[in-house]
Amino acid sequence: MKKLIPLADAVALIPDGASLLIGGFMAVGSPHRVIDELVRQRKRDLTVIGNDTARPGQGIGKLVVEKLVRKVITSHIGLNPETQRQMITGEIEMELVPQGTLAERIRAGGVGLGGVLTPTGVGTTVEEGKQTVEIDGKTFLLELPIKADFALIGAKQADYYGNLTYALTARNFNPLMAMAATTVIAEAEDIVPLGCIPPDTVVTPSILVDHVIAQEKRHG
Amino acid sequence: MKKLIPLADAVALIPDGASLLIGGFMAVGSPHRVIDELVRQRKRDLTVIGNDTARPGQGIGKLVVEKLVRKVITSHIGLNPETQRQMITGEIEMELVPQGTLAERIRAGGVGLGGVLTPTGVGTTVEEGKQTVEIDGKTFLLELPIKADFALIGAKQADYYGNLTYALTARNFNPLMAMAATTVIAEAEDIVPLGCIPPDTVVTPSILVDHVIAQEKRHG
Amino acid sequence: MDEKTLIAKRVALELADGDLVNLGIGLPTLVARYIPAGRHVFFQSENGIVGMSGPIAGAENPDLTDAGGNPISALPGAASFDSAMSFGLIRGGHLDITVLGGLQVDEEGRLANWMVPGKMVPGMGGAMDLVTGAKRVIVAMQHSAKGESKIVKRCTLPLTSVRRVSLVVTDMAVIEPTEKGLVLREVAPGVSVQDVLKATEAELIVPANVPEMALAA
Amino acid sequence: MDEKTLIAKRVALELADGDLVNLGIGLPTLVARYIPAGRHVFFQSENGIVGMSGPIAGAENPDLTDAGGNPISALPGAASFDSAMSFGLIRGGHLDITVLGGLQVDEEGRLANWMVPGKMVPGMGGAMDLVTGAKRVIVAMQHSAKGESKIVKRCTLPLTSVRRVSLVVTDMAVIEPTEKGLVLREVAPGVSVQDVLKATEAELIVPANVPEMALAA
Repeated sequence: MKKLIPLADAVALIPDGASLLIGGFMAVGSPHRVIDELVRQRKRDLTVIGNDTARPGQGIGKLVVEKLVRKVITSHIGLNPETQRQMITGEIEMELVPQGTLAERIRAGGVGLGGVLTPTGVGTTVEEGKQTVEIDGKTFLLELPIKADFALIGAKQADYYGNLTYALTARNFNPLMAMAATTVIAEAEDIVPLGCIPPDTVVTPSILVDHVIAQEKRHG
Repeated sequence: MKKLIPLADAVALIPDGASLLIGGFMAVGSPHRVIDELVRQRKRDLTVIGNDTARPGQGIGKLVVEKLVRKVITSHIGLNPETQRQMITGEIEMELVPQGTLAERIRAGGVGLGGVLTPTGVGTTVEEGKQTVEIDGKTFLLELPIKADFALIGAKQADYYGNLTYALTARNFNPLMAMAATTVIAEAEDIVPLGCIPPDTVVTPSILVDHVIAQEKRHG
Repeated sequence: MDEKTLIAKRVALELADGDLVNLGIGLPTLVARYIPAGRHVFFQSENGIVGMSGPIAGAENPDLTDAGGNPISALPGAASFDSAMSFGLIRGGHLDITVLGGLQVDEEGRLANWMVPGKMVPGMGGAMDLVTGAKRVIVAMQHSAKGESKIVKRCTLPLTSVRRVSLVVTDMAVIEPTEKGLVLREVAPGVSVQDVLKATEAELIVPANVPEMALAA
Repeated sequence: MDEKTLIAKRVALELADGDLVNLGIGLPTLVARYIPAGRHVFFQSENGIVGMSGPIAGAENPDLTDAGGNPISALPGAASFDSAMSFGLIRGGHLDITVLGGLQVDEEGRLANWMVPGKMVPGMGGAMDLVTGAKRVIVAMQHSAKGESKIVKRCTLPLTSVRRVSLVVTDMAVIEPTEKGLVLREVAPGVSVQDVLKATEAELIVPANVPEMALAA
């Protein structure tokens, strides 16, 4: 059970300027308590990698509104006008990545591949500045792996070792991100004894997870 | 339930000379009934892609012993002396692939990537004849995707649509192969009603599976 | 019938029994309502599920939404998965049809639908993967916006993909991009071929017979 | 104590609490028996499980085997997964230690262990990925075979990887490949430095103090 860590202590591990892979898709499956604590501890100059920046008061959107974010690597900011505003004013540096490419780049970082060869983006502005590779008469973009200092994971269940499960569409980028960071911090709705999650049901094996956020008292 | 098909009819779909992705690892998780039926129908000149060729009387090893195999793409044949013998005499053409590379090549075929950039095999005989790519000062081999005419899948459970689950180490290459073939035939220990496999527990979504082998009567 | 309903009812006819289909946010979502009886279509939401269905009031689940973050439900036989698998289905050629909105389609059949430089930069989300990977790409959009044709000679907005889309369904017409150019396949009820030509910037190839759109019930 | 047990007991000391470890088939498998008390080590089997343990008679399950196809068991907290994930753990740098058998290790610390041309072509299985990807690579092997040193100047057999392995543990010595060459770190009980040098084809760097191997209980 050594992995259980109080929320504040976990977030204290994250320095200003850190790069963060943050799970979630429009805030569904995001680690909400960790995000709130990032705001409370006012971590600054963050690089945030996530599918989207949700809405202004929601998930990753909270970090944007609080101006804690220096750079975003994401596929979609259409529902967060504040992110768009900060991008246009230059407060936030923005790298827009096709969603499937973002998923594969994070996966490649996590599984030790040198890059991703994808047909997506060929002939569009996404191709600019990138190497292309001809294979079997077809053109593919070489997209580079993504890794980060921390992965902040939102899970449904964790067991005492840190094995994780996810629920429905809250799974999204979480299992990929849990492979691609130096330090992995997971927040789970429930923490259950060893053996409660059968081996076949585990999605993220415990050996990938460094810290599980301890529950606050919530009985009664 | 349109996907349920009698064993003999499913195997009759496979022509001589077909390329087959066959799930399993030392015959654990292989589609045993389908393999037996391939032998019974004497399908010839097969190209078999699988982790290994098991032992002579076992799993893929049965196809080898019956001399139905023209070419094998695999990572390990050390426990099947008959495969080694046929390789040495030239009866079987052999492509040996590192196991992790084999998994990624099949996955790349299934998910539409142009290739795999792996550090595995650099500077060894595996590199021969392959393109290398320098990324960030490191060298990677460009390994090509693998697809096949058929994937023959061994599953634990299938539901009426063809959603699949696997058990423990019998999962291995099966879910990867189910993405990488023109036609996917799955054999399951049990077939259960829709809804018996919760969405989070499904490993291979039904839309990847073309045919599920019908059960034989086995009550009483 | 309003224009969006018309478009949705026409697109619905393209969806065959057993198809795996991804509907973009907005207009394309309407298509699900008009699937002809007896056809079972599997709907994917790219945030990680196959087998999604419309929301059920009172049964909303914070862990179950569409790609826009709105509540959905799921049918028996649904499967959920991570984003790499979701786009593996899309990029790997397992998705039969994607229905997407559009800003422009040009004479080469290329779609622009993800940004207006200097104005709107939502990001491409899953659109580039969908247009690149789906077996068939159907664009569902208004024929014109603010009096200007969205079917243009050459896209002035950044492309979503260089891949030629399969079909364009608007409130005025059904147009099929081909190697030879844009072919006018059908016209909407009450719309003439002349009306379509007048409202279209791009050159259209007009076959001898251009029937009226069939529509789902 | 036989030679294999000796090697296994020495290697066992390298495994730290919380480590993820992959043991090759054969000699390396013995290591699991000698993990010092109080250390919890997670064992991976590359066919798709973390948390494997030895077989339990009467509880064998045809769906639960090691990479050699032999029955194993699993501990509470085990996780199973597909081959892409399994090798993602290995190649991605998540595996702390791999313990592998060897045919040759040379002065550059390179391992050959997957084939003998013209004689034995088992295939590399997972060995190339393991040696390329693990944080630490420990080779556990006999010092000599048929009177010939397996610690050689330059591998004559095909390499498993160009990566320098971390440690070589034999029945005679513990040798650490470094940038400067092979350093003799420890000798087995009853074996002298001279004995090791005589039995070794490769040049060894011999520090002033070469202690006797410590061994797990």
